[in-house]
Amino acid sequence: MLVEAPVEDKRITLKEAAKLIPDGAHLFWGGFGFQRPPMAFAHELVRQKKRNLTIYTCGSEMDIDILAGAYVASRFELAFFAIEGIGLAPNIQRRIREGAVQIEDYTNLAMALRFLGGALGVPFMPLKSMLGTDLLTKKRFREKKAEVITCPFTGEKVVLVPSVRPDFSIVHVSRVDKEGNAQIDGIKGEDVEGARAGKKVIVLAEEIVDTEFIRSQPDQTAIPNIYVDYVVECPWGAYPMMVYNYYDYDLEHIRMYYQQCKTEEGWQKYCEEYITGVEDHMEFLKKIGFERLLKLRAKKPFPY
Amino acid sequence: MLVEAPVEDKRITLKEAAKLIPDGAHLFWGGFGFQRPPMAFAHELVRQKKRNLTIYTCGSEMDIDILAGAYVASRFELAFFAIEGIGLAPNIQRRIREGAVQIEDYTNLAMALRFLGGALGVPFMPLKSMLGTDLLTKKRFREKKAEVITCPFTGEKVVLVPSVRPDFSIVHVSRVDKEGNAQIDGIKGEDVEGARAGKKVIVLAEEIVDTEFIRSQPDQTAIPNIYVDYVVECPWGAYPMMVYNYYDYDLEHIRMYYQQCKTEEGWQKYCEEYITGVEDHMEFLKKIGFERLLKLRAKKPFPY
Amino acid sequence: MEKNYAKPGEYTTLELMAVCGARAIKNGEVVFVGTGLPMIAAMLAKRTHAPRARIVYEAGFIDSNAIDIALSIADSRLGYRASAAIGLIETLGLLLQGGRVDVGFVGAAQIDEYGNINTTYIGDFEHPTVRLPGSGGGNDIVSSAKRIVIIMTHERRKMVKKLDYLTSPGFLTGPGAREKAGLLGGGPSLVVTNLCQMDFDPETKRIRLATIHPGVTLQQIMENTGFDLIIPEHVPATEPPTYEELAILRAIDPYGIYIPRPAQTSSS
Amino acid sequence: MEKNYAKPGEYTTLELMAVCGARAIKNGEVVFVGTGLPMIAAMLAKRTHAPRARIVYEAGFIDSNAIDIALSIADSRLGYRASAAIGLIETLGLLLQGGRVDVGFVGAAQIDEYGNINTTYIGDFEHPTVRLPGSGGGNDIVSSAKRIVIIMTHERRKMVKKLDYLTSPGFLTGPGAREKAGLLGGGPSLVVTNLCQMDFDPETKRIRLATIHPGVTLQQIMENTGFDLIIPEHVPATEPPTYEELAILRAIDPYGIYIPRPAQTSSS
Repeated sequence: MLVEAPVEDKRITLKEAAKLIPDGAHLFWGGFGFQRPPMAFAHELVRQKKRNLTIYTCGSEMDIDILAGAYVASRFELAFFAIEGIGLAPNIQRRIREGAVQIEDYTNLAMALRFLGGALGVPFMPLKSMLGTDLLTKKRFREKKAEVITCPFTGEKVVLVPSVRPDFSIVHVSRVDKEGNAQIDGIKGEDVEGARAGKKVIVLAEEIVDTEFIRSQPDQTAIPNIYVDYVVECPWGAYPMMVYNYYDYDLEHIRMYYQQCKTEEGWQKYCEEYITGVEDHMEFLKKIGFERLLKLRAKKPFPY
Repeated sequence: MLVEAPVEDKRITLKEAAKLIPDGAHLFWGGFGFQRPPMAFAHELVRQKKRNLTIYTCGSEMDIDILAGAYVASRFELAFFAIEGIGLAPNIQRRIREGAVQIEDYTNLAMALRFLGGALGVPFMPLKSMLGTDLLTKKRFREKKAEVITCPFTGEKVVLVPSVRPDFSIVHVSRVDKEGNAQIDGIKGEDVEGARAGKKVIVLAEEIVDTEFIRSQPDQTAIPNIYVDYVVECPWGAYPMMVYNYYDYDLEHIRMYYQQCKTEEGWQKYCEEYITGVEDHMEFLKKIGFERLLKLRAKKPFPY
Repeated sequence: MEKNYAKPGEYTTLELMAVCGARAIKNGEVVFVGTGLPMIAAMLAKRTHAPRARIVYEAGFIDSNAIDIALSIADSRLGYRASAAIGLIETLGLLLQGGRVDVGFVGAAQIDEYGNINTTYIGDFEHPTVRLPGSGGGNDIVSSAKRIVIIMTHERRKMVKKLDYLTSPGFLTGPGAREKAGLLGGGPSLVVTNLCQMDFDPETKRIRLATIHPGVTLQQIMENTGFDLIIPEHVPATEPPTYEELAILRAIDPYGIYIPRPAQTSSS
Repeated sequence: MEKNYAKPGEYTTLELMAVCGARAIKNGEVVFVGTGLPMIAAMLAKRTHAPRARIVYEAGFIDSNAIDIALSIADSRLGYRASAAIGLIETLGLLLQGGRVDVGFVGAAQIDEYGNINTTYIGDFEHPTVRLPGSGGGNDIVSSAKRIVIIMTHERRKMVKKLDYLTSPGFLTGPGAREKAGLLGGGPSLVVTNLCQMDFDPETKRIRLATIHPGVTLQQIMENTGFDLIIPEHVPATEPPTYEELAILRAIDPYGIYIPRPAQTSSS
């Protein structure tokens, strides 16, 4: 007598997913450092010529440098950006000097808690960082950046940071079923909180798996379907960065990007060659080359 | 040249663990409902005649009813107690009438956030429950139970609940290595937060596993060794309640307990027979009987 | 397709209450339930008109597809084919307070005419007669779910003018009071008892009779209600269970853990 | 056992700095590091005098036992034989702000005489010359770890009287200022540069010269310091690396990713 629920299919293409983002939208941007950045999604936003986005993230790298370089994002609330271990993010530097990009600075913990607060439905979260520093007092575009209150229980000073509920959360995960139940291998960075903060949530994944696989081990689910609106299958979607248990970063490509983007002309050339000059993510991967990608695959038992 | 770190051995016996708890201590009490309560630890506290403990938990059942019945705990800050699906907790009822037990009432979310706040090192956490109700205003023994503030960002009302940093956290988990890295199968209840809230943390586990097993899958660790002070191997330590993937509850025993404890005499008889009258946890298990325990083992693919 | 309703005597009151609860769930909704009748109601809904309803249990089970009856909301049975098994902050904080729960089911030892709920004390706070289990997640659910279904026994001492203790917020003192208090959720929308179903008057936020169970009289309801119940001019009878609903219901709880079988409860 | 120190020319300044960093870690301590020199220092400490040190990387790797050099703090390499791989709130919130981190390593683009740190802007806030990476977890680490080791290059434009932007709190304006601000951690305890090691005067909380690296003159240090450095009467020379430390160090970073090999850097 049991009527089995038809599984809801939330799959769309990368192109369709990027089309959902209107100019001026506010986005939680997933991944942390070199780990699982939504690189393919950044490329597609550039291809579709999105403008004036506000990006919320803890620490991001080449992915948001591309968004700044292509004038897709004009505002960032974040804690850190660079091409870690290599140098400063070249495009963001240039766009800041031009006045095309503004940064509101927080700490990594403050940003992660702002996402948790948004996800929890409370308007702020307390923390003990930022006290006594310019992070508390110097503001770019937010009317209220942080407030210091006296704890009604202990009398100590506590910083309140405003919660974030962006229009969209964009996260790249290990695997997901078509209903949107996502697993994330290795570190989660701030993606667990960030994926729950957005009003709409787009999950990109290295692979789509059967829902019975997910449901046979429910304690492995990092993002349950209830939070998720759209699912995009996107293998090698973080390339040239890394995905735990899937593939390593392509250091040669990252270094080439860094060197080339030191000049505006170099960046334009990179963008034309690897982003706007290719039809879609699959064409980008083909351009990189199958053989090169295969060499980057994680070698068990190492997750890289 | 690599000098391998000698693995720190935090193992002690259940008896030694209970001896660490002084009379009057404040304890986070793990497990939720019928899932993974530190039942064996409750028994040992009774055997060692501990007195005047304050227990912090979300919702607990037969385990804390035993602590109240034996006059081990005199104060509780919690959200719920009962023998779920069966009836009211018989001993706590009686001890409240006697004046031997006092309860400070919160909600499940409030208690879980109080543990998170304690673990995070902030003196309070914000929430949107308790507003407009007697939970906010009626107090038993706390000087300050909760405070309503106006959010400096949105102007809305927010409840602040005081964080908890108890002297000890007591949690019963699936498995742990001797350094204290613990895995928890299935739901975590409030144990992830509670295990990080205590000044000292005692982890009881169904089994001790090799540290290399833990380290081969670091994303499965629910409680890393840094938080943990003592480890106790304690198979069937939640009996007659349940442990996900390990064993089901013994409904017959729970019902017997409930019926018998409706009277003080019945409770004294139960306590003498199953707790104070047996030497230790192993003798208790032998009294229950190997055959009976084996029948309760989880039957794959079911976690019960 | 015409519905094939069971006749009086072919179902128990508890079965009718479970069916009423199930019908309050729409397909695709996120439903927050506890053990007991609400669990049975949600399982019934998923097996009839709302296969895509996603059942959340506060212990941490999300989108549960349990096939066995659980005694505890933390019962491992609820993990069967769930989307996720996490913890309390996930369910009560991120899902519920985060605004993603459509309907929450709760019980009550007492309610008043604004749907405020007591599950903590009977008697005076300083010297109570009975200490009840407390809020648990009840206050959290009633504070933040978009709407609330209350399932309880209809007795005069339970439907009271003034609560002994206000555990979970209905409409508090009336229109606008929830908003003023800062509450996020929509408040109570339905009360299912053994005598009738009641909803809330949109103007006054007071409890209003909605449907009367087959075989029950208005007189009976009024005698068992301690506050002034709003009684509209026309009150329809509660739609009885269909044979299909009954068959599924009895398959869900074959041993009668929460709903004793008709044969076992001939007095009902 | 007598220590077998390397002679000048047998090691580079970066190697000496890594060794100084490693020696600042005690066995059993919880150490919060980022990529670069601090990572190498922590790995060296674990392989020499502090095998039970537990290294935490803010991305979520806890008690890491990496055998390969990572480029990013989120690098999968850091997950090798870790106790746990979780996330930012775990490391920066529960471990660090929760009071469980003994020593945190950070870099700095500028520091002032109270050990306050700038990693955000060079130049005026309204019209900066260079935009640096920002706080990342730096402010969190410096706010809440029990003590802080700063590793940086010793240049006059970096050791300044007044910071262009105060990103992470040293002793702020002096004794008592951290406590007054509400900060939890112990503040900076050691500054390791390419010229010397500096600590903080317990009375005034100002930076004080502690040891001078072999071959460096006091004159050189003063010329490269933009604030008034406290100089005690007797300043010992920095203990050079031992041959054992150097061998392990070079095995940790065999390709010279963070510490170019002596042969490659004959000018240093």
